[in-house]
Order: sequence, then C-alpha cells, then structure tokens
Amino acid sequence: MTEKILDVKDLKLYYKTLKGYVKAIDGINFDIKRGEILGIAGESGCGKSTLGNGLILLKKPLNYISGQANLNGKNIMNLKNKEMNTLRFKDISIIPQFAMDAFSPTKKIKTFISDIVSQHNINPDEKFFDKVRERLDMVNLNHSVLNNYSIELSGGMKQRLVMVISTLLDPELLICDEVTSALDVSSQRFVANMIGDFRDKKIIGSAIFITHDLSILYQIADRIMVMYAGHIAEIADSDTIVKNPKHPYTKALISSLPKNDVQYKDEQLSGIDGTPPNLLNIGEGCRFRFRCKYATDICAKQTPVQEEISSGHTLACWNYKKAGSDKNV
Amino acid sequence: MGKYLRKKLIIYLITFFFAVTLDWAIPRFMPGDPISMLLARFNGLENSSDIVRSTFTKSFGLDQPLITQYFGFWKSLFTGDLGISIYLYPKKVSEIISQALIYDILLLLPAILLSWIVGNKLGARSGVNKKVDNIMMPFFYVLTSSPYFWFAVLLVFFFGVKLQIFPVNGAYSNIMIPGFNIQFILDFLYHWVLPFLSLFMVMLGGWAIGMRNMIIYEMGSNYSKYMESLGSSEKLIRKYAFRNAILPQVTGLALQLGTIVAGAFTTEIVFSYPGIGYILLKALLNQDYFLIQGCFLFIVICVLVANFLVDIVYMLIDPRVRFSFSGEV
Amino acid sequence: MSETIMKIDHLQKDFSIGLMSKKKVHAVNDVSFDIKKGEIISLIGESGSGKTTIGKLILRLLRPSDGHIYYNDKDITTDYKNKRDYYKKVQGIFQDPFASFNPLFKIDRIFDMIFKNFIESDKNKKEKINDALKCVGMNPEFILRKYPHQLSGGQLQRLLIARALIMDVDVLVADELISMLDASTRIDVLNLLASICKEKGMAVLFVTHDLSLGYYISDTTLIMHRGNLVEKGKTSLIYNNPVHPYTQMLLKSIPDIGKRWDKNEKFLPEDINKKIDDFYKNSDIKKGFIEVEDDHKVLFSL
Amino acid sequence: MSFIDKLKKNDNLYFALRNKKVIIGAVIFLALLITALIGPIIAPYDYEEFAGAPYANPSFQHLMGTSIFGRDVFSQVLYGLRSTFVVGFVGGTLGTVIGLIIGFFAGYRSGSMLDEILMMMTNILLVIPTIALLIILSAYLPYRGVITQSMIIGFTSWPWVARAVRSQTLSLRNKEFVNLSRISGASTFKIIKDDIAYNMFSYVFMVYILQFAGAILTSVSLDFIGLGPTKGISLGLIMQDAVNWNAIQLGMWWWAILPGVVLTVLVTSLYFINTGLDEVFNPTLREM
Repeated sequence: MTEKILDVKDLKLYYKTLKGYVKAIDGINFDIKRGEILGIAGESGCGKSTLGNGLILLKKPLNYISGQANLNGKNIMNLKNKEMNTLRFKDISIIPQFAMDAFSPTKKIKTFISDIVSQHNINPDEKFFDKVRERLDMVNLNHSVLNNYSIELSGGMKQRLVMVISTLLDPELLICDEVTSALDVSSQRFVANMIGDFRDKKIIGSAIFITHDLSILYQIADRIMVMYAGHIAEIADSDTIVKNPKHPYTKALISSLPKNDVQYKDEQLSGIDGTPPNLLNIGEGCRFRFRCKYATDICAKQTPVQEEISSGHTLACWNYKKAGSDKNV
Repeated sequence: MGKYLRKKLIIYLITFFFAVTLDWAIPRFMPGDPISMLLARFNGLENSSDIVRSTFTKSFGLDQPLITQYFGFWKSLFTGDLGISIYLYPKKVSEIISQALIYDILLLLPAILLSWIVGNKLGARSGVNKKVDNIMMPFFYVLTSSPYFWFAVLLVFFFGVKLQIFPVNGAYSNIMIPGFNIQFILDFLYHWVLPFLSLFMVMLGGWAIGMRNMIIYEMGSNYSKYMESLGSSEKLIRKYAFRNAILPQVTGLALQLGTIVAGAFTTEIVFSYPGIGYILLKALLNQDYFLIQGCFLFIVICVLVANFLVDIVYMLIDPRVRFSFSGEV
Repeated sequence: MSETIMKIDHLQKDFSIGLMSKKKVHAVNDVSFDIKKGEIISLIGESGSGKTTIGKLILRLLRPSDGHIYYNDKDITTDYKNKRDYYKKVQGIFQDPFASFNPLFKIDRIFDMIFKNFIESDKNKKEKINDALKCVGMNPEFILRKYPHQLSGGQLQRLLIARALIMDVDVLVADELISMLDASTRIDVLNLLASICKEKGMAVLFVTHDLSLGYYISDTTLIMHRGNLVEKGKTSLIYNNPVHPYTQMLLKSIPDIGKRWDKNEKFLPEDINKKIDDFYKNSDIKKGFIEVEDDHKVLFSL
Repeated sequence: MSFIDKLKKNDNLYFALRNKKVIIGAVIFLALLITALIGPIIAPYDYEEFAGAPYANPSFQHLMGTSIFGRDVFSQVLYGLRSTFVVGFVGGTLGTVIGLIIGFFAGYRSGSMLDEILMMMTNILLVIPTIALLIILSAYLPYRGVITQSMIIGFTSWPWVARAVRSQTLSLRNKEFVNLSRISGASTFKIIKDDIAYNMFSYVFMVYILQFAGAILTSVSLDFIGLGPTKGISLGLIMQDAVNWNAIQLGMWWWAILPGVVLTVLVTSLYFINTGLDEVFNPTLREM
C-alpha cells in the first residue's frame, strides 16, 4: 500500500458573504498518494481553485467549516497560521494562477528568493544558489534571471521561474493552479511536461494539477477528479475517466470535447444545456440534477454520497447505473 | 533612464517658460490697468522719479512694442533684476526674497521630510492593523482636513497663550541680532517649534492616509499572496508591501508641493515668521506688484527644482523607470 | 464554386513602440487571403501572432499601415468614411462575453442599437428579435430585461450571435469567441455558429489559439506566426500534412484526449525560432508563399 | 420582496448604507448643508451688525461669542458657511467638469496629437504651484466675489482630475463593449456618454467629493492670505479678521478657532464619505 500524502475527509469550505454562505467546497473526500499527480477538472466556479488555494492558504472571506485535510497524517485545517507557515513551501507548496504578477516589482529575483528561503531557516548562500541554478537549467532559463527584476522578464519566463521557486524546498505536495491556462499551446506542453519531470526526479512528492482543460490533464495526471458545483462527481485513473466515465456529468463533459478526428461537417458533438447552480445558500440534493437527463426524485432530496464502485473509481450519483447502460449520451 | 529625466526636464522648462510668460502677461492684460496703479503708487515716494523711470523702461518698457517688452523681461530676469519693492523701498526684490529664503528652508524642509517619514510609518501601521486603524484614521482625517493656519492658531492658543511655553511671534526675539552663535540658534529653535509643529502635524495626516490606502492595496496584491502561500512571515510581507507603497508616496510628494507651499504661507502669517509667505502678505497688503511677481517666480522655480529632485529620487528607487518600462510622465 | 466576398490583399499593420520612438513592430506583415461565401476559416496563432489585429483591421477598428481589404470588390481601406453600409454586412463577436456588454444597460440595448443604426424600419422589430433568440435557443421573455451580469458567458455569446443573425451579415469575425466559455457550453456555441453559417451562407473568420476547435469547425485554416501567414489551406490538408515547422510544432503540442504526448521527445518551445530560420535557409529553391499541393500554401522564406 | 431584499439587489447602495464612514460623513455633511441653507433664517443677527458687547464669551445669547467689534460670531459663521458651500459647489464642479472633458478626450484619442497637447498642458499646470497662480491672478483682480474666487479655483484645480479621468477612459476604451458599440454604428459622442462616462460615474463621484473638499481648503487659504472676496463674508475671512486683530493673544479663542472647527468638520465629513465609498465601490475593500 502506498502511503497517503494528503487525505481529505468531508471537507467544507464556505465563502462568507453578507447574503449568506457560498458553499464552494461542500463535503468532499479524496486522497493523494506519494508520487501521484492528481488532476482536478471542472468548470469555472466548481470550487477547484478554491480547494487548491484553501489547502495552503485559508484567507477571508473563505472559511473553514468542517471536515479534515490531513497532510502526512496531520489535519492542516486546524493549524494556527504560525504552525501552518512552517509547513508551507516545505511540505505543501503552490504554483499560483497569477504567475505573471507573483513578484514584487521592486526586488530582484535573487533577493526575493533569499528572503523567502530565509524565512524557513535556510541560509541562502552560494551553495544554495548552486541548487537554484541547477533548477533553472532544468526549465531552460538563463542564470542571469536571478539578477533581474520581474519587469525585465517575459510572461513565459516568469511562469518557469515561479515553477522553480515554488519547488525549491522540494515540497511533498505541489498545487498547480491553472498553470497552463494563460500560456500558448507550445508553452503549455513544456510546462505540463515539466511538472511530470519534477515528480519523476522526486523534486516534488506529488502534485495536484488544477485546470479546466481535461485534455491537458489526460496528458499528465495519473488520476483525475471531476468536480461539479462544490461536489466531487467522479474520481478515477485518467484512462478510466476519459474512456469509461460513469457519472452523467463526466460523460457529457468528455463527449463535448473536440477530438482530433472529428470535424463538424462529419459528426456533431454536443455540450450540456444549462448553467451550474448558484452556490449561495444552496440546499441538499445533487447539484447536477438541473442539467441531468437521468435525474429522479431522490436527486433533489438527498445529496449523493461518494461511493467506490471499483478499486480506485469513486463517484457520487444515485443513477449512474441507469446512465451507464445508456451508450447514447 | 536618461530618457525619463530628459522628458521631465523638457516639461519643467516649458512650465518655467509658461510661468514667466504668465508673470509677464498678467499685469499687462488684466482688467483694471494695474500698471497705471503702479505708477500712481510710486509718485508718493521721494527721489523716486529716476528709479521709476529706469525700472519701468527695463521691466515694462511701456513705450516699446510688446515683443521687445517680453524679451526685455526675460533679460532682466536672467540678470537677477526683479525690480524694486515699494513696501520696503528702495530694497531690491531679489534681495528681499533671498533674505526670506533661509527661513523658509529651515522651516519647510524639516517639516516636509519628517512629516513624510513619520506619516508613512504611522500610515503603514494603520493599514496593516485593523484596531490601530480604527483609532488612528479619524485622527489623520481631522489633521488633513484642517487648514494649516487654523491648526497653527490652535497651537498658538494652547502652547503660546494658555500654557505660555512657546513664543508665538517671529523667527527670533526682537532683542536678538541674527548671527551664527549658540544663543541665537537656541532662540531661533525656540521660535521654530510651533510653526514647525503645525506644518508637521497637518502634513502628517495626509501622508498617513495615502500610505494606509496604498499598503492595504499592496497587501492584497498577488505577490503578497504568493509570499504568504510560501510561508513568509507577516513582517516580511509588510516590508515588501511598504517598499512598493512608498513609490506613489514619493510621486505624491512632488504633486503636493504646491499645496504645502500655500499652507506654509498661511502658517508664516499666523506666526509673523519672516519667510516668503509673510513677505507676500505684506506685498499684497501694500499692492507691491514687483514683489508679488518676484515671489510668484521664486515659488515656481523652487517647486520646479524640488519636483526635479523628487524625480531623480524616484528614478533611483523604481526599477520600472530605470529600465524605462514605464512611459508615464 | 462559391464566390469570394472578401479579399485581404497584402495587409500590413505596424505599431510603433512609444509615441516618439521610431521602433516599429510588424503586427501583421504582408498577409493575403480570401473569404468565400458561407465558409468558415480558422485563423490560428499564439499570442502576438497578429491574429486579433487582423480581426480588428477587418472590423475597421484599426487602420492598416499598408495593403487593402476588398469587400465585394470595393476597397474599404480607401473608402474609410462610409462605415454604416459596411457594418451592416460585416460584424464581429469578441473574446470576453462579459466585457462585450456595457454592464449598466439591459441586454436589449445591443438590439436597439442595430435597429436604430442599421435597420430602416422598426417594423417587426420584436418579432425579428424573438425569432433570432429562438434560433440561438433562448427565451426572449426571460432574457431581454436582464442585465449582463445576470447571464452566463455562453448565453451572452449566443446573444451576440443572435445579433448577427438579425442583421443577416455576410462576414462575421469571431475573435476567440469561445475561449472564455466552459467546455460543456462552448461546443454548443460552435455548433450554433456553424449551422447558421451553412444555413444563411454567412462566412466566419474564426480567430483562435485552440487547434482542436479550429479543426472541428473550419473548412480552411490559416496559421499565423509573428505577423506572418506561414501556412494556409484546406483544414484536413494542413492538419494531416503540415509543412512549415511552426505548424508542425503547434500540432505536436495539442493535448489530445485519448492519445498521450511522447514523453521521451524533448520539447522546447524556444527551439522553434532556430528551426524556422533553418527552414527558411534550407529552402533555396522555393521562395515566398508557395503552393505545395492543391489548396495548400506554405511560406518558404520571408 | 421586502425592502431589504430590494436593497440587496443593488449592491452598491446596500453596501453604502452599511458603511459607517459613509453614514457618519453624509449625516454631518447634510446637517451642515441644511444649516447653511437656512442660515439667514436661523441667524440671530446680521453678519456685519453690532450685536452686543465685544469680547463676549460664548453664551446662550451668542453661541460662539462676539468679535472685537461686537459682532455675533455664530451669525458670521452661518453666513460664512454659505460662501464655503458655494465655493465647494462651484469650484469643485468646475474643476471636475473641466478635468472630465479634457481627460475624456485625451483618453479617447490617446496617442493622438490632441492627447499629446492636452496632456502637456495638464502636466504643466500640475507642476505649477496652484497657489502661486491663484495669488497672481487674485492680486490683479480689482474686485473679487465668492463666485470669482470659486471660478479661479475651479480653473486651476482640474489637472489631476484630467489625468485620473484619462487613465480611466483609456482602460474603458479598450473594453470590448466599446468596440461593439463602434461596430453597431454608434456615434463617438454616444460611446463617450453611454460606454465611458456612465461607467465612470462612481469614480467621478468620488473625484468630485475630493474636488469639493479641495476647493474649500484652497479658498480659506486664499481668504487668509488676504485674497478672499473683497465683499461679503466667509469662514476664511472671519479667521483672517480674528488673527489680524490678535484675537488669540487677547484670549478670544472662540473668534479664531470655532469657525475653523466648523470648516474642519465639514472637510472631514467629505473625506469620510470618500473613503467609505471607496470601500463600497471596491469589492476587495468591503468588510464582511
């Protein structure tokens, strides 16, 4: 049995607003094993980024409600900020969505790196910077970037630099939040590959790769978790999710993606009608039921529970069997 | 970076040119014929006819075409000839101004610099701490809302009249003869406290509010969030935020100079402090137009030079300007 | 054979950096292509390739530095004043649906504007709008009194398609219209666009960075790189037989669902510039923009 | 739908009414405005009238005491407050409007010759110390009323508005709804009005508040230097008079200080509204 780096149990994270709670993460269960890349996919507003950010940095107006997120057996949701600070960067780290302005404009990159590693009692001496240079080589960046200000670097360079900096202390778990979304297709492939490389070289223990783009996830993730409106729809290894999805939402999502051998004039793909529900003060029930053609009474009354239908394949749907027999989604 | 300074310098030269032209044009084209008023005022003075004639031929050259008058004005400007004062007849305007200048510098320079430094420190404290903010902010607002001279009056009333611990009149005691000796310096400082304090306090409010708003903005920026996610202490993040928040405050210093000068004038009037403001008041009361014009030019030159100095400082602290990534002037 | 309605002829757009400096960037460099009636053309490129600039030039939101755009044989770059007749027939949809609507006005404003400026009579206005909305699968009762922030991105883009439908346009420039939409809704918006195209004979210039969607929707594909048109032709020819190294690299970097990238292949995006240089150097015999097969042209030298 | 629910629909109004700074500021401002409007009705004396014994401390008869000439300071303040509001309204409005127009055109035609010229003008006026300009303008004007003073202030205070509005216009102009209006055949005027001006309303409103406060502060400085209205009364003139007649040295704090208290409270209330509105319009500053 491989050990679990992260084990999330019935986690609830809500945004507090004047009009009530926005239930962005509402009772989700999943785990990540050492050496694994878990992809999290879903549409905008499904809670995937909230989850990624919430795990490392819980900030107002996002509030922790209940449940656990155990990092190496320790529930990090209850930690005081000071204790959590010792875990950040070393045990859990993040490549944020906003790599383009992740740097203060008035500090040189080298100063920035020295400052943040010093916070973790690491002496930023030349030996340490030799390691930094090694990593820069890995992502094909010139060593001179260390003496630059961020404004002197291009977007692609900054993206790679953030990748290097976030993984400098060899974190157990790396959260990659939409790292490829703002990039050109060619850079996408490079960056995505790099995350896999870092894992293979044991620079990072494991990774959560968050994106709205399932096709990228299929390229690099070992397992894929599909989220819908603050709930988990389905978790399985990436081949199963793509080739044999069970949840009606996953099925519809996969079939709406363009494939390299389908042209409109020959065959028409179809999307999903409707829009995701508003998560403000939302009640019980399956949140996909409004757009699901298999929805029945129970879907409106009770939130479907996550169940493991076969080893490593979990989903939350009352009617997946009915949906499963339907080839024609 | 040379380009930045060159651009600024051009603006200042044009501004100077514009100001001089204005200074030349206003008495000539204003309704109410100020020049004949001027002539009338000189008639009362003894032995004045010769001086009046020569001064007017030089500065106004009323019998010559306008364009010649204009160039004559520039010429006399460069020879430092700003005319003769009526109120302090027959002193030269340039002489009066240069005598007042020393008092202005000794009063204004420390007040501006210290209020800027202290205001920024306090504002930063206020911006990062909600509790401090709630107590301090109203205080800052009242300070920045009060007219300079009113605040000076308050100080005079409490420290001068009620408590009688500070003198409220002049830059030194009547019995003193200005000179570079301990006695005079102590006396000078004794008189200096209240005017300094009133300028210092009112300016402080404005700087504190500006810094508070900027630091809140910087603390919410993406680079702050990234540093937080990497486990940096609040202290380090504040340091980074402060470093960036100070930039607009430097620009603000340049933009505020005009207002500060106006405030300083009224303060000097309250204390009968022999700076330019006090001179200007006397000039206005005595309709001493040469002196008014001289003061105007002098203020413009001082503010332009100060602006240019601020620009140089700004260039040194903002890498964006240094690498000319920002075309903003 | 279907007729050409728009001809882009040696189009050039330079931007100078900074107001006073003489440095210039060729955002669009000597680009020519035709748009035929009812055809879907995808204009593909990465950021900075000039694809959006071409869209803006066609929509006359920018003036070209050189070259011409002919619409029905009329040169619209010289006849710059008369915009009204042109906009009646040539329209656009932009990338960000939320930014495409003035947030302070209700949805019906976009229809009011076109009726006021382009359509002579208000007769059947309501009917026309309702028909168009139904055609894009929306409920007129529900939608028209809403504010933009109350609708989803997909709904807003459909509204803009409905707008083009009412005007019965000849050419629609769709600049990244689906890039901000979620996967589950974007394919429907694309299908809608394609079906209208076939039905009404409207031509669409589909500007995108997404090669898979470009393949799905278009008849003709244009590939842009740094302001240059490097390859153009029938979509299936370009995707199956890419000649220009840039096109080859783009196709290699598509994340294809169902087929994984080759992990052993070294992939460095910055190598491409050298590869392109070598390609231009080594193609001694072929110069310029040359046909390699029927309906497939490639840029062999700058 | 209840009133509260309706309010919740309009986010900005809802947050504005929940913001303490806005409420406190608005209440003070309105109270002072009403006082100024009905000033002549409630004023016990005329501002130039001999109202009672000179040197009188504040009392029920003379709420703010009397001046050295036996004038009722409270009545003077009531009348003076009116001039202060006039200066705020006229000077603030003028400064905002000129800045708006110049900022709009420079921003909308950014990069053009027009923009270059307008911005050059703005930058020049921005570095010329306004007070010096005001002094020389006022000094040569033989007669100055409150309106003249307000206009001079308005004509010299617009540059920073123009700069701020220009950058706002620039960012709005690049929004896609402006492009959509352009290809919908809308006129430039309509685009500036509907797509740019309307969307800047909240911003311009805040700018206006600052201009209002700025005009008031500038006018009292001018009054105090002796460049105030040659006829009439203002808060600045009362204080100038007080200081000239050595009110402080004579212990007549009510004469020199109380008018300033009213003025400072008024300006503070404006700054409070401004900061509060900033928190309202800027969601990241909203308190949860």
